Amino acid sequence: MTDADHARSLLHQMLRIRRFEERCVELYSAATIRGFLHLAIGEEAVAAGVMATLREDDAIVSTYREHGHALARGIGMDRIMAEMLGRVDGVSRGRGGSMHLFDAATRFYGGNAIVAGGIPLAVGIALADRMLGQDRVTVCFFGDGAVDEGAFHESINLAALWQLPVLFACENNHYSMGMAIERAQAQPDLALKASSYAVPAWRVDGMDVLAVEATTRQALTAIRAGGGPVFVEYDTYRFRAHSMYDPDRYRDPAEVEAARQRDPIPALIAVLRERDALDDEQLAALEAEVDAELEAAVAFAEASALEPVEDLERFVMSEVQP
Amino acid sequence: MTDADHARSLLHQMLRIRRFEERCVELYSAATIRGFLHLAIGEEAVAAGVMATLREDDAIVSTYREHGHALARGIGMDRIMAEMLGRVDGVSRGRGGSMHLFDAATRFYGGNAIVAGGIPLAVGIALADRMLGQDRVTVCFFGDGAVDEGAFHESINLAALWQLPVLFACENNHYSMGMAIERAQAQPDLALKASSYAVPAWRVDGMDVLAVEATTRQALTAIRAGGGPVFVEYDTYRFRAHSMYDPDRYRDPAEVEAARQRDPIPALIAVLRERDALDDEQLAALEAEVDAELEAAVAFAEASALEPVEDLERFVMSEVQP
Amino acid sequence: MSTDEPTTITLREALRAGLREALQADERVLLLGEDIGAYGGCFAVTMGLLEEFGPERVRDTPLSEVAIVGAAIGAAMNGLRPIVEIMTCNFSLLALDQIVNNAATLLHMSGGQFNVPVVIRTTAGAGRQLAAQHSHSFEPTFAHIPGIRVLSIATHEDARGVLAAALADPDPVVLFEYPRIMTLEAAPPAEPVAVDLTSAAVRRSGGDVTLVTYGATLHTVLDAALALAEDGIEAEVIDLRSLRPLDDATVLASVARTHRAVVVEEAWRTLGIGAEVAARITEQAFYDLDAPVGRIGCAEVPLPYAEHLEQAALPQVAGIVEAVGRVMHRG
Amino acid sequence: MSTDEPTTITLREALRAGLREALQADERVLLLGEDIGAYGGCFAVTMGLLEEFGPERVRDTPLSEVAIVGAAIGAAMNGLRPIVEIMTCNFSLLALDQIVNNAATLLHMSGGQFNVPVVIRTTAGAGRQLAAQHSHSFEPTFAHIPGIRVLSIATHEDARGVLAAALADPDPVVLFEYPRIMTLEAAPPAEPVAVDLTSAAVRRSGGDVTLVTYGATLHTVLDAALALAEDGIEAEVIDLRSLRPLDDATVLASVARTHRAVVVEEAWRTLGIGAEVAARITEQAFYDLDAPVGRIGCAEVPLPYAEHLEQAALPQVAGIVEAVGRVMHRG
Ligand SMILES: Cc1ncc(C[n+]2csc(CCOP(=O)(O)OP(=O)(O)O)c2C)c(N)n1
Ligand SMILES: Cc1ncc(C[n+]2csc(CCOP(=O)(O)OP(=O)(O)O)c2C)c(N)n1
Ligand SMILES: [Mg+2]
Ligand SMILES: [Mg+2]
Repeated sequence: MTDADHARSLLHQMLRIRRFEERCVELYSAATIRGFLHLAIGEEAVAAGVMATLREDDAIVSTYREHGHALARGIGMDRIMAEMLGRVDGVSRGRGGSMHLFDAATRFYGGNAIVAGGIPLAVGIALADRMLGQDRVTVCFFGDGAVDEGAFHESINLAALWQLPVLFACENNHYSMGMAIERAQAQPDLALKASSYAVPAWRVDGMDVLAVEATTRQALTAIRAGGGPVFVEYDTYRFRAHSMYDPDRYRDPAEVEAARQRDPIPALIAVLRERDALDDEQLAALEAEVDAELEAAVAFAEASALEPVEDLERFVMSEVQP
Repeated sequence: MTDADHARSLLHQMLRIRRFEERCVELYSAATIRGFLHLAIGEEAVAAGVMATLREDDAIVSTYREHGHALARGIGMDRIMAEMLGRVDGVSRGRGGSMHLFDAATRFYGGNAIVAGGIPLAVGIALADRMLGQDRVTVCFFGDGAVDEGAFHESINLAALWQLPVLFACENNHYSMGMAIERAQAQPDLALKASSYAVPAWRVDGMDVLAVEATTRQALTAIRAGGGPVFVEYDTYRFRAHSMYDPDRYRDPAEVEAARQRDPIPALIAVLRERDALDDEQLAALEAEVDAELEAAVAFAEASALEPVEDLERFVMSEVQP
Repeated sequence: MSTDEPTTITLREALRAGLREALQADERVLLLGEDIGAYGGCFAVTMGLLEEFGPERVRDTPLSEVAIVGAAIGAAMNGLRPIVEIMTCNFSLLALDQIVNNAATLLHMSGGQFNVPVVIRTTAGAGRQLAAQHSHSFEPTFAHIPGIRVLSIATHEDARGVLAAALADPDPVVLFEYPRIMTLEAAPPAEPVAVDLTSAAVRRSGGDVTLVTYGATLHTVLDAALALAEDGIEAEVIDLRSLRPLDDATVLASVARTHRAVVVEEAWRTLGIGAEVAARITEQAFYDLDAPVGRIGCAEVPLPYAEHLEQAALPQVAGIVEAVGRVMHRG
Repeated sequence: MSTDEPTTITLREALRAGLREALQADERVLLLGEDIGAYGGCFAVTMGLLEEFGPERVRDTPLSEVAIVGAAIGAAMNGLRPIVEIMTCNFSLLALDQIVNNAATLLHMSGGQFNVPVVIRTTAGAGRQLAAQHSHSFEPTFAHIPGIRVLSIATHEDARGVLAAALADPDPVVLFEYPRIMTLEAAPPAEPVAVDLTSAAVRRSGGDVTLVTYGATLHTVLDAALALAEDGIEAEVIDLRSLRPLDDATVLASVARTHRAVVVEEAWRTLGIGAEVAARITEQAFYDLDAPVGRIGCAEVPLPYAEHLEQAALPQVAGIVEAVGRVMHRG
């Protein structure tokens, strides 16, 4: 694959995520999707860039804002959409919904909806890989708000102490719900916190997918070489409210507008055009491909059955007992 | 009070603590004191030095290793000893024991036996002082091990964010039970952690009571001036095991022996002698005074009654209801 | 305002009115919690209070459940009357150590010296397809702990009045609110009604069977009582309100007349409030009972997202009617 | 070794033997927890295992209950069989979020994809004058949670054998051990006995009354049974062992014969295991019962340091005998 091909594949990923989430908004308005819905519109470069660096056998731990991670990881859009609709063919049989996409096949250890609740899991997953002699890496996504939680601190210390292969992937979109990071952190420079655990800490423009990818690749190389965990802060921004419930009263519209100027999708398109690597036809073809995938995904989801009510109590405990 | 008088009073405090705890060992062997017993022998300079800087209306939050803090704060040795014996005249009516000395009169908010469990309380106590317009400081004692806990991180961030008058007084005795700090912390330089919350962090020789006092005084001046919290690490060492249950198998006897050479009591005696501020007679008088106080305390405790069993359920809820 | 129709307000507004009145009544009251200020409260209960009372008294906090609850406890011990909000009881587990080992314990352990007049507001319950990490009901977990009061708020009157009583109480009070019923409308009482923190309330009178419940489920149970009435069965509906202490007397007085009881709740059935209520009724009114006390709780599963599964897990009118049928026929 | 007298070992040694056998039997087993290694274990259960199995498999951890338990859960999801120790259940509250919102939930929430074969060892119980932050019994709190198994270990046989069964189980298992009985001596079985994780055990047969208990309290109850026997009352003593799920069948089979039951436990009585057991007996054997089920629990106080107060708060032989008297006379 040439560089241009690769960059176009990143664009493709970002478009898949963007269009998927835009459709989710519609489906939410139609009450076809319910519950909480957290969109990563504006943050697609992080998902696309990070996932592009991973091996198939690496592991991912994510949050409730994880559609992009799941899609870029290669989980079928159809089964993700079925999950959004609560259907049995959904990745979690409809039991998880938007916040709890799981996929064992791609080692996607789930969207976790307790802020920082997934971080300790990532440490354990990496510990198992290490003890089982696997050179796999665990990528742990979390937001700037998760750094407020004790769980983050206990976990990064443990990972550093045991020199475990964890990428602490902090998606700093500058807000945890309505809290600007400056109001939540006495010292908003998050890299300093990682440093205080002797963990290398890097920051990268999370709106630049190529930079995200390059930095993450370096981090993974260091981790895979046995250097212990690395913390990467992806500087990003969510263009929409925290969730569909959020009136978004706490941000200056001008600030949001300014961030929109850094939209990762037009930014990558501009780069590609500059390099003569994307013409209108190619872009239209990409959009069409995404559209078709999305239509098929919605159709698949809507055609999928509901899990029989009799199965409600399945999987509280494992079905195969010793 | 002259400097020499003052230094002698610090010696007096340290002797009171040392002799009190030595007697506790005897009483524990005789099964007169029961439960857990954590001694601060070797760490007396921190308690004596810090308390010497406090105003009567400042507040203290402590740990289960708090006999020294309580004695140096000015809580009667007799009522502390009665508590050790589980008597109704004890500072906590015999309900707390060694780990839970409380005294509202001196604003001693207790020994807390959940590691780091008292730290959030200290933040709240300081918040109340601030909001009620009091220029009082809350001193929060905790060990190096408490820095492992998420509660520490959440609390220091909150105190820094709200610029509250808290002295984070870290008694770094280099072990949490059997864990050497280098085995518990990926980055054992604890000051870096405080810095990552934009909290000024100082370190002082915790075996030198005069240094402890001087550094703490500076910290308190900064805090009282409205500068927000300060973190002080007192570098100290416990000469005895973690508790009476601890076989102490994890420390090199040579390391313990080396620390004993830094015993804060002989160290201060040497300084005073060098300055010609302590002769044998004065020292003997001090020891005699402490002995007398201790004998009286034990007698008081032994003469104290047990709380009537009928009162067991008192104070689960307050007695005065609205 | 004086019209013929009394204007209605939502239960959310009643809660907010209670908070506003508390802030107005006592300088020592402050609110703290995640997103209670700039965001307006995760369930919009605190909307507008930051603007009205300012950032000192309505404090947005970082996402630090341990520190927030612990700080509220400390502030309460030192002269303030903090009301701390934990968005949902699912997250309150993070702070349970502070609640059990500090708030509930300090008064006794200090020999009566340090009482903790903190109020902890949180939410419970399902029905909005939020899945397993946002839908559970931990009232039973809290009601097991000596040293705290635990209340559930199911009506406008309680929503409006409970805070004054909770703040006047010298000890920790945990209040459960219920997002599912926040939009219920009712005409407000002209003045906040004084709420007694310790007693259950009879929400409907009836002589045939006693239905005991609490929280949002009250409204399901009242619906069931209507359905039962159509079948000629008059159910007495008791809203426990106080889950610790439990008001045995009100429950037993009813059972003495009806001889039959069913407890309905949204918490998991095993070791739910229903277990305790059933045990107490049986202990104290064994020879009055015409049938063993019925219990309905949530199916013992982590609550799923899909609507049909979630609804199947929760107590419903049909199930309540059926359970009443069982205790009636057995009698 | 073959002498006439079988050599006895302590319950602590039986627990240690179980751990050693688990480490020997399966490479995937590892221990992690605070001070389990260099210190030798806060109750000396793990003494010597670091030396025997090395620091990779016997991992001392920082004081970070959330991270330790969460990491054990993650490791279990990824192929290891971790046994994580939380010194006492008082501190386990700090990790309750991880246990409830992750360990107990992930399998169901992932639609059956991710099971969590983690074993969580902790301790409960009082009687050693450790005061309120070190003496409580949170078995009821855990037994309320769907998605985990909860066991209490009261005998040498269980101490030795339970781990093999717990590790073979694909789901989270929480084991409660009891410091107060660690020094009990008994002759060990020649081989570890296979333990069934789900069933209660009849520890003494008798036809007059059923005494239901678990954990260290079993030994108090057995003493009470001896005292009752002197009065001519033969008590059947059931050790629940599994607190989730509860083995109703064994309890009901006994009550069907005795018509009377008393549940005794060290946890607080309100919403204790006794509430659930009493409710279940009553539901399923209402017409068999000659008296309401008796319940004895800890006095509802944070446990005090002073010995006489602590003992007054805990179940004692005299109180059990008295409670049996009540259910016998009422019958
Ligand atoms: C322990 C916990 N506290 C609070 C919440 C409610 N909550 C959900 S998302 C969120 C904001 C998290 O912010 P951040 O970590 O920055 O992630 P972002 O939403 O910005 O992606 C909060 C407070 C929760 N889910 N879990
Ligand atoms: C949350 C919690 N975890 C574990 C323990 C058991 N424990 C009691 S003291 C202690 C060591 C604490 O070390 P440190 O904070 O350095 O204080 P030190 O004992 O050295 O004074 C431990 C692990 C506890 N009491 N609370
Ligand atoms: Mg964020
Ligand atoms: Mg220490």
